[in-house]
Amino acid sequence: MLGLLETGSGFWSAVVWVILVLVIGSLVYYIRNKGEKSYKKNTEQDKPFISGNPELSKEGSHISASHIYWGFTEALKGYYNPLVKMHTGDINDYSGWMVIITVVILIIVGVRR
Amino acid sequence: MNLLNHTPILILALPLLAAFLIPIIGKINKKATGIFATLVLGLSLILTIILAVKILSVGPQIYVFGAKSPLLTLPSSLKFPIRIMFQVDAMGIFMGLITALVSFLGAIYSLAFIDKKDGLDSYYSLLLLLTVSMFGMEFTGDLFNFFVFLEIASMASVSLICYRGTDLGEPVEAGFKYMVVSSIAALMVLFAIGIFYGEYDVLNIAAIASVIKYSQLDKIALGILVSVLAMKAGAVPMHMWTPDAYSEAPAPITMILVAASQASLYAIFRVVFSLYNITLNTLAVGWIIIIFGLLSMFIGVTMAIIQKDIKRLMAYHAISQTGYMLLGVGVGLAVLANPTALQRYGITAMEGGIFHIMNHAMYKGLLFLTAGALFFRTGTRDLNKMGGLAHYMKYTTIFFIIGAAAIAGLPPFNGFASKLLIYESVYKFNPLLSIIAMVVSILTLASFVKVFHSAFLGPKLPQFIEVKEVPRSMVFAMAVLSFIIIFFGLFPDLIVKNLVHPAVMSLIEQFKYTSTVLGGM
Amino acid sequence: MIGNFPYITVIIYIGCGIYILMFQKNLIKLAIGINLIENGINLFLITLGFKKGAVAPIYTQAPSGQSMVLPTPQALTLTSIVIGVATTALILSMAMMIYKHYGSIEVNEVRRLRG
Amino acid sequence: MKEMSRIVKIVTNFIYGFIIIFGFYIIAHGHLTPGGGFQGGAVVASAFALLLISYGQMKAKKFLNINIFSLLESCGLTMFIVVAFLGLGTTFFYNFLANSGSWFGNMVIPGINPGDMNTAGVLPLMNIAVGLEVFAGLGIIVLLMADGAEYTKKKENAENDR
Repeated sequence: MLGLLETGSGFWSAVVWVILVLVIGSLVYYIRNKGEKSYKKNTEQDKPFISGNPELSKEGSHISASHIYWGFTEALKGYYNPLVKMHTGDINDYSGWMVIITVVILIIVGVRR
Repeated sequence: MNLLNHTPILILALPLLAAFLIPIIGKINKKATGIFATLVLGLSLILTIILAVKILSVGPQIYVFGAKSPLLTLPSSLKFPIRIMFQVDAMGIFMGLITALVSFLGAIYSLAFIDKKDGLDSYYSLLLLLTVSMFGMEFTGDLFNFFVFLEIASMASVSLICYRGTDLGEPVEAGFKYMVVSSIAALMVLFAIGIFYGEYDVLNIAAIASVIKYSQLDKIALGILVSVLAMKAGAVPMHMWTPDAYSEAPAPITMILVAASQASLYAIFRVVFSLYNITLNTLAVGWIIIIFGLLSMFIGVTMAIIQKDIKRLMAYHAISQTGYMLLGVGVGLAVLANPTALQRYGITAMEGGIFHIMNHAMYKGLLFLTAGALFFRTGTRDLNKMGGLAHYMKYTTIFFIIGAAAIAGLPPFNGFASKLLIYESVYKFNPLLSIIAMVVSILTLASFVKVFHSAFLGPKLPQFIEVKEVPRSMVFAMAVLSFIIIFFGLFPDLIVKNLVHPAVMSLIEQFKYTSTVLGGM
Repeated sequence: MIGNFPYITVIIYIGCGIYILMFQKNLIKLAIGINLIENGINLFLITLGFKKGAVAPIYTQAPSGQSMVLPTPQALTLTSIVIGVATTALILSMAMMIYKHYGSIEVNEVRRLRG
Repeated sequence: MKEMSRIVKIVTNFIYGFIIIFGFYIIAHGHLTPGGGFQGGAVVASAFALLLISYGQMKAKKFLNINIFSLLESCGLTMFIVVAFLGLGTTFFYNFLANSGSWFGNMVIPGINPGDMNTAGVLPLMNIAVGLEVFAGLGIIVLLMADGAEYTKKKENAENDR
C-alpha cells in the first residue's frame, strides 16, 4: 500500500512523503497561529515597506514575461546569441542539420569496429 | 470466432473504418462527427486495455494478416514469415496505452475547442488516421509496414498542423517544414529497409533479428535508422521543426503530436534492442544515444527559458524531456553487453527512461491543454500580453500547477518518480550525466515559474474582464490527465512493476522476441 | 562494373536530391528534390530484386528453364510511388497556401517561425 | 485557367470517354495484367484533368462536382475496409473468396495462360475499391489545385493592374 519504488540504491514512497508533509505542515500551521493576534489583512499593516517611497500600482509593478530572466539571459549572452542565431528557421538548415548528423553517425558507427 | 484474439487488429481497424465513414456522416449532421470519433476512440482505448491485460498475463501476441489463423507465422512450405504481422509485446502495448489515452482525451478536448464550421469532418478523420498510424507504428512486426505507418503519421500530422492555415500563414509554414523533414526521414528509412531486404530477403523484424550479422551494410542501415528516427523524435541538432509544429498546431493535436514523436522514439528502441541487440557495438551506439539525450536536455531547456510564446516554450520542454528518455535508455543500451552492470543499474535506467515516456505524455499533454485553454479564452499565446488569469480560470490554474510541478519533477507527482530512477542509475554509470540532468530539471522549474507568473499571477487586466472558465469537455480532459499524474505519482511502483518492467524485459531479451515468431528455432 | 550502374544512378539521384534540399531557395524546387530522392530509392529497391536474364514475375509458375525476378521489391516500390504522389500533392498545396499568405515562396522569406 | 480553343474541346469530347473506359479496364484486370487500383484510378483522373484544362476551371466545375468525388472517395475507402473486415472470420485481410467457386473464385491454372478474370478471390474487389477511391481522390486534388491556381492568378492580375 505504501507504494515503495525500488530505485537501485534505496527506495521512494510518495505516500509516506505526503503524510510527512501533512504532519509537519499542521505542526507549522499550529506554530503560526500562536503568532501576533493583532495582525489584520488588507489594512495598513500588510503594505510592503519600500523605504517610504509610494507603492507602485499593481499594474505598474507586474513584470511581463520577456523581462523576468533578463539577468540570466544577459549573463549568458555569449552562449545565447550564437544558439538563437543557429535556430534560423529556414528549411535548408533543417535538412542540412539532418544530413550532417546522419553523416556523423554513419562515420562513428561505420568506421568503428 | 471470439473477438479476443482479434484485438490487435480491431484496435486499428475500427478507428480506420470510422475515419472513412466520417465524411459521409459529416454530410448528414456536422456535430455527430466529433461525438462519433470520440466514441470510436473510447472503444479502441478499452480494447487496448483488454489487450494490455492479456499481454501482461499471457505474453506477446502475434496477429498475422490474411493467414488461415492469426498465429500462423510460418506458412507451411517456408522457413521465414512472408505475411505482414503485428507482434505486440509488453513495450508495444505500453506505447499503445499512451497513444489510446492521449488520442481519446484529445478527441474529447477538441469537441469544444474546435468550432470551425467547414473543415470539421476532415479534422476528425485526420485525427483518427493519425491515431491509427501511431498504433500501427507501435504494434507492427514488419519493417515495411512500419515505414507505411510512419508516412501516414507524418502526412496526417502535417495536415492537422495546417488546420488553422486557411486564415493564418504560420501554421502552413510550420506544416511545410515538418513535411519536408519527415519525407526525407521516411525515404531514408525506406533506404535502410531496402538494405535489409537486399541482405536478408525478408522484411519481418524478428526474422531479420535472428539472422543479423552486423556487417558493413548493417552498420550503414543502423546509422541511417538511428539518426533519422532521432530526428522524428525531436533530438537536438535536428529538433528545429518541433517548436514550429507544436506551437502552430491546435492544442489537442499538439498533445497527440507529442505521442507521435514518442512513437518514433519507440521505433529507435525497437531497432536498436530488438533488431540488433548484442550484435551492435553497444557502448558506441549507447553513447551516441546518450549524447543525443544530453544535447536535447540542455539546449532544449536553455532555449525554453528565453521564449515568449507559451506553446513554443512548452515545445522546447518536450525536447528537453525527450532528452531524459534518451539518456535513460542510452545508459541501458551502453551496458547491455556486460550483464553485471546491466543488473546493477542498466535495467533501472531503462525503467526510468521508459516510465518517463508515459509520464511525459501525461503532463506534457496536460500543459498543452492548459495552454490551449488560455488560447481558447484570451486568443493570444504571447506571455507578455497575458496576466492575472488565475482570477477567472480557477480549474485551468490548478491543472497548470499540477502539470508544471510534474514536469519539474517535484516529489509527489509522477515526473519525480521517473527522474529519480534516471538520476540514481545514471549516476552509477557516469556521475556527470546525472548532474547535468539535475541542473536541467532546475531550469525546467525556473521556466515554468516564469510562465505561471506572467500568465496567471498579477492583477486583473482590463481586456480579460469577460474571460470565464473553459467548457466542461475541456475541463474533463484536463481533469483525467491530472488524476493520472497524481495517481502515478503516489503509487509509482504499481506502474513500474506491472507495466514498465515487462516492457524493459521485452526490449532486452531479443531471443524471446524472435522465438515468438520463428517458433523457438 | 556494368552491374553496378543502377546503384551509381541511385547515388547520383539521392545526391542531387539532397543538394537541392540543402541549397535551393525555392519551395517548389524542394518538392522536386524530395521527388528525386524518392525516385532514387525506388530505383534502388527495384535493382535489389534483379536477376540476370529473369522474366517479369507475372506467372503463377516460372516458364520452364527461366527464372522470375523477385516480386517483393516491386510491390514495395509501388507503395512508395503511391506515398510519393500523396506527399507531393500535400507539399505543393501547402506551397500554394504559403504563397497565398506570404506572397512569396523563397525560403528566406518563409521564415517567421524561428529562434 | 481560360478555356482552350474549339479544336481541343472537340477532341476532348471525343477522347475522354475512351480514357475513362481504359482506366476502368486497368482497374478491373488488376490481378491479371500489370496495373491495379491505383494505376487505373490515375488514368481515370487524367481524363478529369484533360476536361479541366480544355474547358477551363469555371466551366469544368459545373460537371466535375467536388462533393460527388468526396462521396465516391469515402465509399471506395469504406468498401476496402469492409471487404477486409469480411475476412474477420479467420483473420483480417483473409481472402475468403479465393478458390471458393463463388465470385472471382475459380481455380488458377498454373503455367503460361492468358489468365481467367474470375480468379484471385478478394483481390479484384480490393482493386475496384482502391480504383474508386483513387480516381475520386485525384479528381479532388486536381480540382482543388485548379481553384488554388485560379486564386493566385487573380491576385497576380490585380497586382499587375495596380
